[in-house]
Amino acid sequence: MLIAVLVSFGVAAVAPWIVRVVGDRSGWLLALLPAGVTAYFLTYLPQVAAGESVLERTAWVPSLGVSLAMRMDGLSLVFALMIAGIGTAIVIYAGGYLRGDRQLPRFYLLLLAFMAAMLGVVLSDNLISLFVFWELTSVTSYFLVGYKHEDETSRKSALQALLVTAGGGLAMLAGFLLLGIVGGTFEISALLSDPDAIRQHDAYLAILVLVGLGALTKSAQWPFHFWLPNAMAAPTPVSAYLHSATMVKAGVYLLARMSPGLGGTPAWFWLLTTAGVLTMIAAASLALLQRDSKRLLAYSTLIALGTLVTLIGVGTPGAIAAMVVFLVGHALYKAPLFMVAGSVDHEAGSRDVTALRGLGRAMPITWATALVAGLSAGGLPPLFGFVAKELAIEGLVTAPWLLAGLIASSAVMVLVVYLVVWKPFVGREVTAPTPPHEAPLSMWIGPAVLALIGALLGIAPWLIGDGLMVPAAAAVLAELHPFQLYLWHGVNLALMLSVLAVLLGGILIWRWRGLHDGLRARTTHVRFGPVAAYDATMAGLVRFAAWQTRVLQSDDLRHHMTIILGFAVVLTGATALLRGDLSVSLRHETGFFYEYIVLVLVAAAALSIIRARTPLVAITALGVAGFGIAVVFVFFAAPDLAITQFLVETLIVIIVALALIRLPLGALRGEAAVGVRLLSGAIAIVGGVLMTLLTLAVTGVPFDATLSAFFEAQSYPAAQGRNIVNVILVDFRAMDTLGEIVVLAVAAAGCYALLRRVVGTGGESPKRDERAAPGRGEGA
Amino acid sequence: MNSIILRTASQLLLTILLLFSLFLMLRGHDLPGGGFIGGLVGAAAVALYAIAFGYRAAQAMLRISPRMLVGVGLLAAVAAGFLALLQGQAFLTGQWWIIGLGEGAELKLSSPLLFDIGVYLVVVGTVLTMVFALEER
Amino acid sequence: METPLAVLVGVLFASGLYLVMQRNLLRFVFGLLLLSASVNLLIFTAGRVTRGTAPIIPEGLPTPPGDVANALPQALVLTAIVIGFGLIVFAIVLVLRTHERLGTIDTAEMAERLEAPRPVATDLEDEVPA
Amino acid sequence: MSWLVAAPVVLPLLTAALLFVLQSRSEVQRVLSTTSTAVLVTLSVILLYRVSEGGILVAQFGEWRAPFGISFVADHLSAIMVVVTGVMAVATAVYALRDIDGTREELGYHPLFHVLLAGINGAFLTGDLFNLYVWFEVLLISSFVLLTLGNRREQLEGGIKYVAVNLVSSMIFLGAIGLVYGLTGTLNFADLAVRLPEAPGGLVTVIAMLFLVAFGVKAALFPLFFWLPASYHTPPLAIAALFAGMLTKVGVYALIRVFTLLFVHDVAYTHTILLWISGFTMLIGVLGAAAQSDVRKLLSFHIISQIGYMIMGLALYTPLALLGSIFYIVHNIVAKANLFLIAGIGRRLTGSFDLARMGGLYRGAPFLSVLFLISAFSLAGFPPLSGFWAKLVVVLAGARVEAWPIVAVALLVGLLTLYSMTKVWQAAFWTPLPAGERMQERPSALLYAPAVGLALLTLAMGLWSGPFLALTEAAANELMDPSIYVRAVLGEAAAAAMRGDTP
Repeated sequence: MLIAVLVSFGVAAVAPWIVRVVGDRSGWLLALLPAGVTAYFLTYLPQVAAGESVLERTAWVPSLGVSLAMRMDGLSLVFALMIAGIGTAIVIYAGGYLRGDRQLPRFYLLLLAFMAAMLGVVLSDNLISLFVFWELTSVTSYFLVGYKHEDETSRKSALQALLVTAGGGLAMLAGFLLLGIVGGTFEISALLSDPDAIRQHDAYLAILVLVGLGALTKSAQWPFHFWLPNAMAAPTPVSAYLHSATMVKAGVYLLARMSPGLGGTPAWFWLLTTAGVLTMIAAASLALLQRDSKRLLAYSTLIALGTLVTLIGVGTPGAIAAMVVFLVGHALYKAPLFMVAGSVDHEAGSRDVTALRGLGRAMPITWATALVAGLSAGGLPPLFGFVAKELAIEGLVTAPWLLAGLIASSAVMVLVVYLVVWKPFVGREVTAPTPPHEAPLSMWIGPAVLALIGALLGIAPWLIGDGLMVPAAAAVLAELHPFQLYLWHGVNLALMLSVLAVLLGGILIWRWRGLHDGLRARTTHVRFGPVAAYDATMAGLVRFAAWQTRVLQSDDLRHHMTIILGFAVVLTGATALLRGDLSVSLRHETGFFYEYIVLVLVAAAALSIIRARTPLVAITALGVAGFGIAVVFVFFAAPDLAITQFLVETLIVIIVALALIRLPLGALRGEAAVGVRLLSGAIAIVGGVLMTLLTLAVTGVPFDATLSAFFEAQSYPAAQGRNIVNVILVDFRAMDTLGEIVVLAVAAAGCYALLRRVVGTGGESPKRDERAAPGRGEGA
Repeated sequence: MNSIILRTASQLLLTILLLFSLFLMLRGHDLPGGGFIGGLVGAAAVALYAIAFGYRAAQAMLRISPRMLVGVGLLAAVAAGFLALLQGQAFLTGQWWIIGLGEGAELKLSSPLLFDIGVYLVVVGTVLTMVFALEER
Repeated sequence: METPLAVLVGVLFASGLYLVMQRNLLRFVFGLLLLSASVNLLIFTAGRVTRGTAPIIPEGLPTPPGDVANALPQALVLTAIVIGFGLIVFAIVLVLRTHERLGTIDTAEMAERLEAPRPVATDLEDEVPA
Repeated sequence: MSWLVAAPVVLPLLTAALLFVLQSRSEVQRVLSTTSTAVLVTLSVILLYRVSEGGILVAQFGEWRAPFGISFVADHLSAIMVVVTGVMAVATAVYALRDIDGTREELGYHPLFHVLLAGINGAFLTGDLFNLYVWFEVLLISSFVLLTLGNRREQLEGGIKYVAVNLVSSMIFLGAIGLVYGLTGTLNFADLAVRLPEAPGGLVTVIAMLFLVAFGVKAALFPLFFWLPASYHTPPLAIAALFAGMLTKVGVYALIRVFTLLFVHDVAYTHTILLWISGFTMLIGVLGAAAQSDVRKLLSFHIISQIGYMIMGLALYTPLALLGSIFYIVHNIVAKANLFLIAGIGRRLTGSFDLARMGGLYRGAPFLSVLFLISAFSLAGFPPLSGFWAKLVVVLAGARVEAWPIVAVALLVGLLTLYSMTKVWQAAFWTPLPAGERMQERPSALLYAPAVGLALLTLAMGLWSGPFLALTEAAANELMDPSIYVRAVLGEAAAAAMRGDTP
């Protein structure tokens, strides 16, 4: 199974070259990949029908418990066949739809990569590798939605889809990690084999919510539904494939997959059914506002997704059976409907259902396809959609309020079908922005075949019943519950409710125009709800980011320095109070009078630099302090140090003086406000006191002189030197000295580079940036 | 500073100070001094010359650019470390060649000495580079 | 003698800290010099101080005859002084150069000067468009 | 094998010395400089191989045994960091062949570059606290000069901030070293690891905070990071990329070193502080990025944000967390530096770094787009790229010890990172160029080559993360048991004493 995924990725990677070589007909050639993959997965059918599941293990990152294990059971097979099968139709269709498009090579790369990733999602038996493929579908979706990237709406929609699904994905990852920790493994089959360990764990609710967030965002459940209609900015093949048949069902897949482990609890029931029903209702209401055929279909997809999630939430054998059948039914009619809408857009120039009329004559095959798929979508016999809906109604009879939601949204479904497959096609007079004509073969063959399969399965649902649907439901339920699929159930409650839905749909069709215009007029100024929340979050994020950057990122070095030193002082001081025992015992010191004089002199010099108003005073004070320290070194038997300090101090005074000649007089002016000075002063004083206390505390501890004793003992015998300090510098610790002279060398190079009178041309030739004010200021 | 006295004095001082700086460096292993202190004094000698005659004259007198001195000094110091590698010892291990000069006098050549010479050259080069660069403006 | 030295370390450190938090870059440089002096003195003090003999072995003896000053902190401080010298001279030259190119050494004004279309320049050749 | 441990420092130093001498000969400089980086990376890889085969390697300079002389210690962490430095050296050296102009070469770009490498590697390898200070200063001064090389006004303005903040932090660092020395009488890391536990614990904790501040500034932690976004966007991209990749990581490395080897006596306090800091660092960094419109500044803020993840790994202080931290460092260096290199190419094509003025790169430079995507999505933590594993491990480590708030922050910041990366993508790649602008000349292959190499490395670390994780795991295990380090440097007796074994 992994091989199918990898081969698909491989073909995706070379697809751009294939397209360049083969040209316009490359769609047909590339369709061999999904077709072949479909055939490959069909070979698993006998085993799966026999109730077996096939496990394949491949190591990836064993140290983290991550493998590329793949498992094939009924649920995976249904999804894999849908992904590859519909993929075949889509790849062919896209060849016609995007004929001659400059970006077609990239498009195929992304589309096939998406297919591979999606296969990975439904086959993975490891939570982490599932997540990897999951995120890959989000990324490929991002690029596909943003296909018309030069258009701002496309870019925004792509970003929205990515952020919503990736945000949910991250929550899901947290849930997965938790699940892995609770269950001790990331292998899904192992986790699901012991569901009670998960369900009875304290973290169960957290896991459910986190994993649920991932699934619900991906499957566009309320309140995260809004990204899906906006994703219709993508080219139609993408909408048909990712945003109706496959990717949006990844969330459904995940919930179904996890249902044996996470399902069966009240929390599960309430979370899923609430989300599902709210999605159905919200989508049904919002669909009334639409007249764009793709957006209409998008909202009807939302209704279907809501139905699926609700059914999983209910979780009874009947509901699950309905779920798997509805899943297939929906894929078989929704993908053709999208493609038909795309063909109409392509050949007649519009997706506005009110702007089109009488296309049926010019596009007979397209219309026929639309009708077959549409009747299935409307839940009318003898099509597979009817079978699916009957089952769904039966599955929900135990929960009347869920059933009510389903019936209401089914009615809207009927309206959508009318608007998409009937209204634009009927009539003698042709109304269309461009003269319509039939779509080319590549664009009708795929939808037509899918619609026909839907019709065939409607008449003979048993074809896939025992072989595929029952094992799929068994995978979700974790036990076998055989059921039979019939087109005709006899006159029962389900049928009557079904008729009711169609009647309600008829009323909606009859009153549509008034309802539509009225609702539109009333909702144009709505400023709340999930979309507004998303927009507000994004705007707020940017505003907050700008605000905090402005506050924290002043351009003034002094502010930086104050914050940094303030933090340092507070951190160290607080630690000293909380943890430290800076018990400083004052020791009896035997100092000489002249030593104290020098020390006081140095301190006074340092303090006078603060007070200095002219550079000359400051330099003088600096010199005094420096030479004073040299004298201190003399007092305490450090001749080398004293000489060095003396020489360096002299040089620094000279260099400062040389520099000062070039700085304006009164260069020390520019005092800050009193408050600022007080703050700096406080930080400085606390810092100084801390340093004194630390030095005292440290010197209060008995000194370990092992190192120095070694140097004294070895300096002459082993290193031939009598000046121990020098021996340390050039032998014992010569590496320090080597670094030290490197610092000097670079400092010299730096001064040279700074002072040379050359122009830094930059490696770049003059470009736009330089003509305006360079660099800064563009930031905030 | 065009005084002849200063010029003469600084020429004399230059020689004396340079010699003194070398002396400081060489004796550093046994008495206060060493490459750094010696280098500073040496640099001071040339800097004094530069103040008296201008930095161009000082540069001409040096014949080698101070930046080159820095490079050579660095090379010397690194090379001193490499000497030990030739003997199969760790980098920077001291190597000694003591040449007897008769009558108890001996000449101690060593890698630490070479290292210290490197330090000396880098210090002279560094200080002069800085001073010349500042003077140039 | 560690106690008074520790106090001096603190005074130098505090003065240095105060100065590096100033708008004037020249004051900043002075602050840096004081901080450097402070930590050098700190290392020196941390190695304990003695008034005894310098760490030099007299002629004819293999090791120092008695207690000598701790040589290691002296070597460390020497290295630190030299490194500090290099860094601070570079900083001074950088301040000088910044003054030439931006016309100010006031940290609060530097960013504005950058945005000014024409810098206050002392050497015109710098103003060839980069 | 001691020469091998010293080689990553000595080779660039020797190269730098030669380059100083050969300053006037530009062609020779270029050849020597590039060749040297190639040798450097080779030697580094051999070093890592030796370490992974035979354990920690130690060099005692001057043959003075520890703790009396200076030791260089190559454990897994050090060796990994040295290899990454080598890789970055080659990448930026090749890029620089087209990116660095003649003037900057004449001002000493090549020797400075190698001094910087020596400083970085010295900091990674040294086993001595004071020597660490020395290498820190070596890398700082060379970075100062490289940053301001060319004297453009924004370079000087940014340079002042960078220099000022880093110099002050160096002073704090040096003071802290003095205190540690006064307390223990030693400077050798291994020796300190043995002796510090005997010192008064409270005092040690206070000193540890000084190290936290000093290294925190270099690592650009919150709230010490201001110098970074103020300066990193000013130098040429070859320099900025090396800075962005390596310099802050030296600070992170130092934090990891001291907070696993030296200051582990009061983990409940010290590492909790680190955890808080890591959370704020992640958050503030990424929010800063969201507010930027200059690509280089945006990327600079990201550096800060991602440092947060590395520190989070350290703060959690479990083997898995440290593994994550180290893997994160390696991944981040490669991906982040590459983004800088790619931004440089993008600038050559579009003539700007400003997102509002860039555009059309997806159409005009598809290959560059792929390179960008690999690095950007890796940074955003998208699977299966290297950043995903890095983030996964850190987050998993947090989840294992039930540190939920930081896990939540880490995941949220991941989303915000994605947002700001797509911001660049949407503006520079998807949006068409502003009207009237045309794509500029085709950049040289020498600019593309390093970007391709680093992108491939990012891919490899994602798809074959196993071996990389194994190496970092070995590093993490060493860090969690300081006695391994002590045994390698001081011998079995000291290690046994440290573990409290009675001989």
